[in-house]
Amino acid sequence: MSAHAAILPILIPFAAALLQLAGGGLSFQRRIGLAAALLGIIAAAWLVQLADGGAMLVYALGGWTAPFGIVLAVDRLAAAMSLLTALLAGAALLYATAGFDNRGRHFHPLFQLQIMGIQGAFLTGDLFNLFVFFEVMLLASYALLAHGGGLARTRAGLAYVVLNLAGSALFLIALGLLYGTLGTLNLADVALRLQTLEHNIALARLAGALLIAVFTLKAALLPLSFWLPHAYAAAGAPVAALFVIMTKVGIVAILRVQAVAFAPAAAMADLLAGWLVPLALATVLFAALGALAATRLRYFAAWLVLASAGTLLVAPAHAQADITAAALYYLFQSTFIGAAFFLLAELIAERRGNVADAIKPGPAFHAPWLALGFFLAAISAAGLPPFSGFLGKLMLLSVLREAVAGPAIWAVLLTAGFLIMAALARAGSRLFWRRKPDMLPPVTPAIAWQRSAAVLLLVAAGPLLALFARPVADYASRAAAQLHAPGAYINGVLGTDKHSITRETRP
Amino acid sequence: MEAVVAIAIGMLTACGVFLLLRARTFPVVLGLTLLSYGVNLFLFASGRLRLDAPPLIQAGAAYTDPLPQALVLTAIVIGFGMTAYLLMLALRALAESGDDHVDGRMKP
Amino acid sequence: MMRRILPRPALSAAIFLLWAALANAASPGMLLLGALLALALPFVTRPFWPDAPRLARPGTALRLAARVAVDIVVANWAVARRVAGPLARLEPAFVEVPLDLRDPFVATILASIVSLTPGTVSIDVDQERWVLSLHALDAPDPGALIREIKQRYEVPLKEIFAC
Amino acid sequence: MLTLAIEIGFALIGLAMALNLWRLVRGPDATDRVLALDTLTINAIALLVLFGIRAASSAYFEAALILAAMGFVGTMALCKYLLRGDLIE
Amino acid sequence: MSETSLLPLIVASAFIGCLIPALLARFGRGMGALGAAGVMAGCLALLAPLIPAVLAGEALVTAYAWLPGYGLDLAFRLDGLGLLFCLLILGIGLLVVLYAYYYLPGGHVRLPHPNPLPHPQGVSPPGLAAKPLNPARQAGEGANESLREISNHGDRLGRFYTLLLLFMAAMLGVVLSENLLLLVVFWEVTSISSFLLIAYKREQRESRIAARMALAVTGGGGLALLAGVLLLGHIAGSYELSVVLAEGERIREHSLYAPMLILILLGAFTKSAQFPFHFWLPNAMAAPTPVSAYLHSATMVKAGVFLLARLHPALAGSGLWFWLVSGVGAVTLVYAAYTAFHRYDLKGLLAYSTISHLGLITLLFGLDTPLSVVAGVFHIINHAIFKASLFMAAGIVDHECGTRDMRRVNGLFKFMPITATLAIVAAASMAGVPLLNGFLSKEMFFTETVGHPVFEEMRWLLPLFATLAGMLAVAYSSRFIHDVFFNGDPIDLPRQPHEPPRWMRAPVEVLVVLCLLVGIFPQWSVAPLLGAAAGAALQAPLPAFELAVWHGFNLPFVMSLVALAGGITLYALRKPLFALHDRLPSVHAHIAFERFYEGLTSLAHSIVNWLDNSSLQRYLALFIVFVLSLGGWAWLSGPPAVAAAAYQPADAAAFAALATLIVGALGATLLHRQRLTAIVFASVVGLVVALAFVRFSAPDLALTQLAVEVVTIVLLLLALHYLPQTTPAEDSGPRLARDAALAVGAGAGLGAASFAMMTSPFETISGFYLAQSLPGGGGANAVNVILVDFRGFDTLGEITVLAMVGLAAHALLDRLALTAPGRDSDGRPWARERHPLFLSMLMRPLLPLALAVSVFILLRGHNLPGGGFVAGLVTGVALVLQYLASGIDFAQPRLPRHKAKLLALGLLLAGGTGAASWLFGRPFLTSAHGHAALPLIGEIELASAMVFDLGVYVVVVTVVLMVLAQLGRLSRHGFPEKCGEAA
Amino acid sequence: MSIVTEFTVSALILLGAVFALLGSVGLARLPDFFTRLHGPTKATTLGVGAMVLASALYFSATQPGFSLHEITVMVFLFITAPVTAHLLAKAALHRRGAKRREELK
Ligand code: NA
Ligand code: NA
Repeated sequence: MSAHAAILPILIPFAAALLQLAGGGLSFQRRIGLAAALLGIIAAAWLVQLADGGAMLVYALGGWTAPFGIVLAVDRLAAAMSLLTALLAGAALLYATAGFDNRGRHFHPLFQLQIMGIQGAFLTGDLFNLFVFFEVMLLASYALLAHGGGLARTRAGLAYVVLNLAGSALFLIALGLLYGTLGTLNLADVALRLQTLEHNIALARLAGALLIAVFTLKAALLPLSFWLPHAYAAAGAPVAALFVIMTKVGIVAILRVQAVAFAPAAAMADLLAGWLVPLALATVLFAALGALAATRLRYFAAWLVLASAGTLLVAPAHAQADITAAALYYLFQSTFIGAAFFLLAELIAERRGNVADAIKPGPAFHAPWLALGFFLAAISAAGLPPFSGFLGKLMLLSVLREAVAGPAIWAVLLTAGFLIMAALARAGSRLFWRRKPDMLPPVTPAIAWQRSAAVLLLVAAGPLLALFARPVADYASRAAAQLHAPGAYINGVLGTDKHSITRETRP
Repeated sequence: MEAVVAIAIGMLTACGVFLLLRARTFPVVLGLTLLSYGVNLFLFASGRLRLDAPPLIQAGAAYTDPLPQALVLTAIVIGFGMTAYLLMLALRALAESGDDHVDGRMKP
Repeated sequence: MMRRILPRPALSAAIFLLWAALANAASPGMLLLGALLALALPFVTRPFWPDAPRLARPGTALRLAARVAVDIVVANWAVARRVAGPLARLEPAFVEVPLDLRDPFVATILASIVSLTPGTVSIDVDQERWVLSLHALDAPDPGALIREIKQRYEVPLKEIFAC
Repeated sequence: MLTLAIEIGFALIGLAMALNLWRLVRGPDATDRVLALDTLTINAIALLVLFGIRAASSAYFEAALILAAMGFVGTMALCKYLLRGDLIE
Repeated sequence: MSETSLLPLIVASAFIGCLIPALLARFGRGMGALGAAGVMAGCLALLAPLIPAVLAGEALVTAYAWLPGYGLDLAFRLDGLGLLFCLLILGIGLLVVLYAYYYLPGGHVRLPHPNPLPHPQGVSPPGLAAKPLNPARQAGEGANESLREISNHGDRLGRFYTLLLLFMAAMLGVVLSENLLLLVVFWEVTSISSFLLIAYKREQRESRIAARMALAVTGGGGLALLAGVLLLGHIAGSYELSVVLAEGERIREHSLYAPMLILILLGAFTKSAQFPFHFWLPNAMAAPTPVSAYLHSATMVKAGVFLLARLHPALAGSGLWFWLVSGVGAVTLVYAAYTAFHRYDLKGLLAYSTISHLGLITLLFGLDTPLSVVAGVFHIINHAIFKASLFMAAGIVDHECGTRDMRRVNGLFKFMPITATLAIVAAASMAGVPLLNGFLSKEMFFTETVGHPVFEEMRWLLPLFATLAGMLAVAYSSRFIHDVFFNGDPIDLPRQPHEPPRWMRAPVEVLVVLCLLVGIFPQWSVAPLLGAAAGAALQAPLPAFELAVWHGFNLPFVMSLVALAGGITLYALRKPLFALHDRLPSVHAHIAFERFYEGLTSLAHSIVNWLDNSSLQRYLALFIVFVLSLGGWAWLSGPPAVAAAAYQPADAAAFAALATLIVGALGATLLHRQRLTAIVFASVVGLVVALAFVRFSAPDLALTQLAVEVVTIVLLLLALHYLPQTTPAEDSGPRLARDAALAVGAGAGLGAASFAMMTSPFETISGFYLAQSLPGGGGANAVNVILVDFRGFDTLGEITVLAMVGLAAHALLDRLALTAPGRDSDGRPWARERHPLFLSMLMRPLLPLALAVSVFILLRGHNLPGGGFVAGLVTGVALVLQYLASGIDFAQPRLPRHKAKLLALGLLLAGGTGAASWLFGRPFLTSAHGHAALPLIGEIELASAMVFDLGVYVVVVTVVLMVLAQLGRLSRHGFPEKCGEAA
Repeated sequence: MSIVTEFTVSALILLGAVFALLGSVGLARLPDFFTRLHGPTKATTLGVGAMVLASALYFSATQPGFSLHEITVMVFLFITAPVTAHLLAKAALHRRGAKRREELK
């Protein structure tokens, strides 16, 4: 069975979606969904364990080996992202089963297919297959974004959809160019070909740049980041929570493409140099300003997601194992905390009547556990000790100390951290402390156990990832080391007789 | 022939991009349609142009590159799905805001 | 019994012929498959054609088909000449043909034939008055046209479908 | 002989399609444009058939068949739109 | 268990102990206090066994790995300095717990309540019921609220102790850290917990602002400290103090020394409220007095000077250190003393005096002589003791009088003689009166100012300055004594003051006794601790010094006398001085901070809104600009392409097709405002593209393109029915020009790239597919075999996308109501006939025929152009025609109802064949194919991939139907007006 | 392929092309929509029909077995051409009639 482990994180949600489509009422769909989420977590955890053996897990779909067939190529990074997705999805789904899933049609199958898309994007080793899973992921996200209805969602959805459709077109152009110059679509093979490319270098560079442009759109790099706050803030809380992983899909794609294919090739090595770090830093500052200016908590959460995306985008340009390792830890923790924020925002909003999540004085409400959860999440999000947010920042600052742009990166990350801390203090103070005595809080039922459990799981990630920082960071280091040793990746995917792949010259 | 196809691709892209930048949902959809024609042609062209050599295996025949064709097929179908979705979303925006502006703004 | 297996024999035949043509009558296997489809598809699609008329005179139908085929070529020649010739001499007209038949499907077939053949295009079948409206490219004598259509096509059609 | 006939055929069909295009641009009414589009489609079928004969390949046939079918449906949809606005009611 | 492992245990039990008061508080106020005290006592007990070794000069170090890869370890260190602080933290902490038990409201409630009227004792306030509210809700809510209020109070005291303990734990962590990064961790936790403590009275705006201000300053300083520590660790090669403290030489010579020092000092100065970062501290007095006594005198603000002492061996010894530290300390010392003198608020006076004393300590560390360090450490002790007692005394005054305004509070000696005596003694210590502890360290300071090596030229300057500072200290101390306890009678006090409860005064008594003990018997009481602490701070043998009350009649003693006399004179002249001061403009830090914050926020707001105007058009334009720039740079910076391949000659047909395509594309673009016309033109483009696919040997693509296009047109028309028929002319000229430029750029770019690509040779793997199509995939149509076999996984994903479009149709359009226009764009009413007879009649026989065609296309796809997609679309289109011809009422009931199930079936057929290969131990989607010989029929080729294709077929048909059904239903919800010309 | 076949095929091709062209000439040249409708409806349909027939003949002659599938295209065109014309005419009539009625109001 372990031979098939690599594909389970993709097939489990797919099968669950089929069952959910095939019949049963909402409660049946919930049961299936939660069971699939649990199975998905188990499968992904198993995958992490298998991948941590150090050897690539290569799964040749249809028995067709790379580069001819599509292969799933699972290394430590892919496995970790798979587990992260499964965990996040589990929490978001648990939250959604408390009633959000009933606010529109087909929530459950769409949710499972969204998981399938994200998992596929992380696990596949083929660039066109990556495109397909991007589309699976995106269409599901379009539909989930609209779930629950309302003009705000439609409005944000339009911008999100159109922009991503333009991105998909660009993705195809990039893939066309890549195939048209290298004659292959498998990432390992692309990497291999790039290393020995003699002519068509300019076109290959163009292809690489366009590919990166696509990924930066998903990762919300600054001039392409405006969609994110609107879309994430408009989405329903559990949907937004799941969306947090989607910027990471772009970031991990950049990391992987850069580490495996571009950095080792002389013609491509400078593709991210010079522009990515400044834009990433601008993104961080922009997000920090956005957080400062945010008037609603869910927007605030979205800005936090953007800030963490910008922070992470500092890493790929360096193509350095230690920086990647630190970035991975940061990625893990910022995903959970970002997601927690969206859920908390909704729970808080429900308790504040018409004021909802607006960051202004509202009715007094008594929810000490909610306040505590918000406080813990806020500490993590602001990068304050002792939780994972601080450790992530510490690790990044520490490894970026000697980077070329080190002082600038430090200055921006610290300044942004300061602004976010100030903004969070203000938001928390207004939401929880500043009360309008003449407003009575709405009568809200106790928080359903599914919702509390989901929030607890996500918020607990901050302390837990701090407590177990060493194993997580060590795993991240191993993953980064593996990522930045592309030879092993190429050998793993293509086998040792990779130079005997039959190629023919066309036209 | 390459130049002809390149001009066609450029033309479709330019028209698609121009329409994509309009302020109403309908031209945007139309622009995406044109753009995806251009993109599909481009993706197809990555296997180079070949006349009268369809990839249908017969003895002793010459074939064009089948892989980009398969990719374009996938791209066409996905593009169709996306267009359908966008149109439905545009209708929903129309129903909710009373206007067909891409920013979903309410009809004044 | 026969009716139950072959609710629409003509349709089944058409399907089989279509299949055979598509497959270039290639292999026995394909023809068998065509036969299966000829049996199955009318069943599957029966709800979509609940009130199909019965083909009473297949022979007459074939004869009519042959006549129409010839008429098409002749009509086209006429149209082609007029199109290429001087336009001033054309006398286009809207014409109404009162119908004797009362079946909508058969009326449709008549309208189709009329569109394909003598320099006319059907525009409307009025099911209240049972009148077929036409546009003629060049109709110096509308009365003759009406007579010709009724004689040449409507009468055989009424026979064929026994209506 | 056949080659020549095919070449002449191409030229005539090409001319026909140019005329269709002219009508398409010219209009004046939507019905004229739809009719021009429909005719263009049918002429394209002829073009495909000619290509098939020239290449001695039957691989063009399916395209011709589908083109005929799809051209028809497209025209129907446009007509229905012009008549009722609502295609499906 | 070894002794050193007690260190982490102390910190851990402090952190875990935080929870105890919160848990115990529900059993009563006393239990909470008891719990807190218990935790502190427990920590002290754990500390006790270590004291002898530390006093003997040992440094106990222990370490556990936390994040070793990044130098962050749970490494603890207990040396003299740490011990001193531990004792201060725990000792004063215990006193504060006791004090707070009496100070914080219990029997009488002073806490404002969310409701406008405070209503003690769980009685529903009458004012609430008078409000015009929903009465039903009111009844339940009112009672509920008051219950909640009671429990709130219990909770709040529990919470108070919890936060206090949290703060204490963090403080212990700071002073016990061996690892500098760990120190930063605890450092920031003190900022966070003090934020919560300052905001304890969260209903008051001043409290909230003060808390945020404190967090901004100290937390921000913490970020600087983090940066500095990271640099320091980099320079020293380790974050362990044992290493860092021994590397002073190398550190000072490193090129990063200056930035590192500045960053670390930023951390220290902000925490210790040094000028110009001092402003948060007076505002933090919004906190309850126990908090002020603990945080703002004894502990947290001392963290900054602790850090100066801690890192002294590593950082000090440079000119930069001297000038920065002593300069900032000196300015703070005098400025704050001056300000303290002019305060009316009792706590304000104490706050500024605290700042001043912190300045003094900073100055001492800055002077950077061994003895000045000793003096600095000594003053830390002394200040903690007398200032804590003074804060508590001030709290008692506040508690008893209901105000701390010194203009109203007068002559309290009559009302509370014991408390007054205690406060007077403590204040005298603050003033530096002999026989009290404050005198000793101040005299050491004076001694150090005399003959400091740096000021060789102007040896009088430093002593003069010190004397001036001493005078100011005496002046405000005098004011504290005279203005509160004497100076006539109290004016209009809210309460009648008297002595506080016995045990509330006890902490003050203890501290004042300590003042005296240290002041009179320094050698006996404090010398061992001071020696150990100073030794740890210096990391060098202690200088010779003598702790004695009397050092003879020397210059420092003269300076003390001058300061005393001058200070009292100053106080005597207070009235003109105050009048002068009142004329100076005053700055209220919390207002300024809030203004600054609001300004920053609105600046952020305008920047964000300026960049992001919520316009999709801008997003897209930026995206295109970004792509063009990045792509252009990447391409042009590479070596120029070498076009090597022979071109395919273009024939007349190609040019004609190009011309047609351009007409179609330009027509659609230029006429896009007439939407229907644009659709017609766009269809021309689709037609040409399909023809091009045929021409370039891609029949499958042509089929798919044609089928997709017609469905797309149907969808566009369906949508256009509801959308406006024309696009308004709303784009400005510059906008159009910009978009045209972007369009031309994109078109030219992609066109050029495609030309370069097509004309250059490349090596491809695609020969494999052609070679393996028949033997490996069992099909002659290589494209189809790729789709269903070699790359079947893509196809699975693709039909998943399609399936979701179907689901989204339900999800998006369900219950959506759209009003269809009753007339077309030219204002005509629609035709009356809903379903043209001709069409509906003809479509009936056509359906089975079309189905036969689609089955044919499906079956042959594996070998010839066709396959599941095209077949599915043909079937879909045939069914679309049924909708078109006969309407939804006719078609819908005749089609399968459970479309979601059909989708599942299709996906299952495709995915299930994939999973079936598992049964044979093969990977997902492994296909099988073979020849079956059937009687009569002969040999036919079967491939499992055909089942996969069938799944594709089912999904495509279903999705087309789902989308159409939903779009077709829209008008149902619209107005009934739409019924043709009759209307 | 025999000369006779080749001639027949060539003739059918030319005939078809001429008819198709004439249909399109009509579409371009005739003065109003209803007269324009006739050309494509008949001439073009027949022209394409002739070409399809040529193809059937050609492939039947040059390749093993009959080539009948082209016939399906022809039959389809002949079935659909009247429907197209009918509905277009209906649409045109409606657009004029409705406009005229509007003007009268
Ligand atoms: Na006629
Ligand atoms: Na016709």
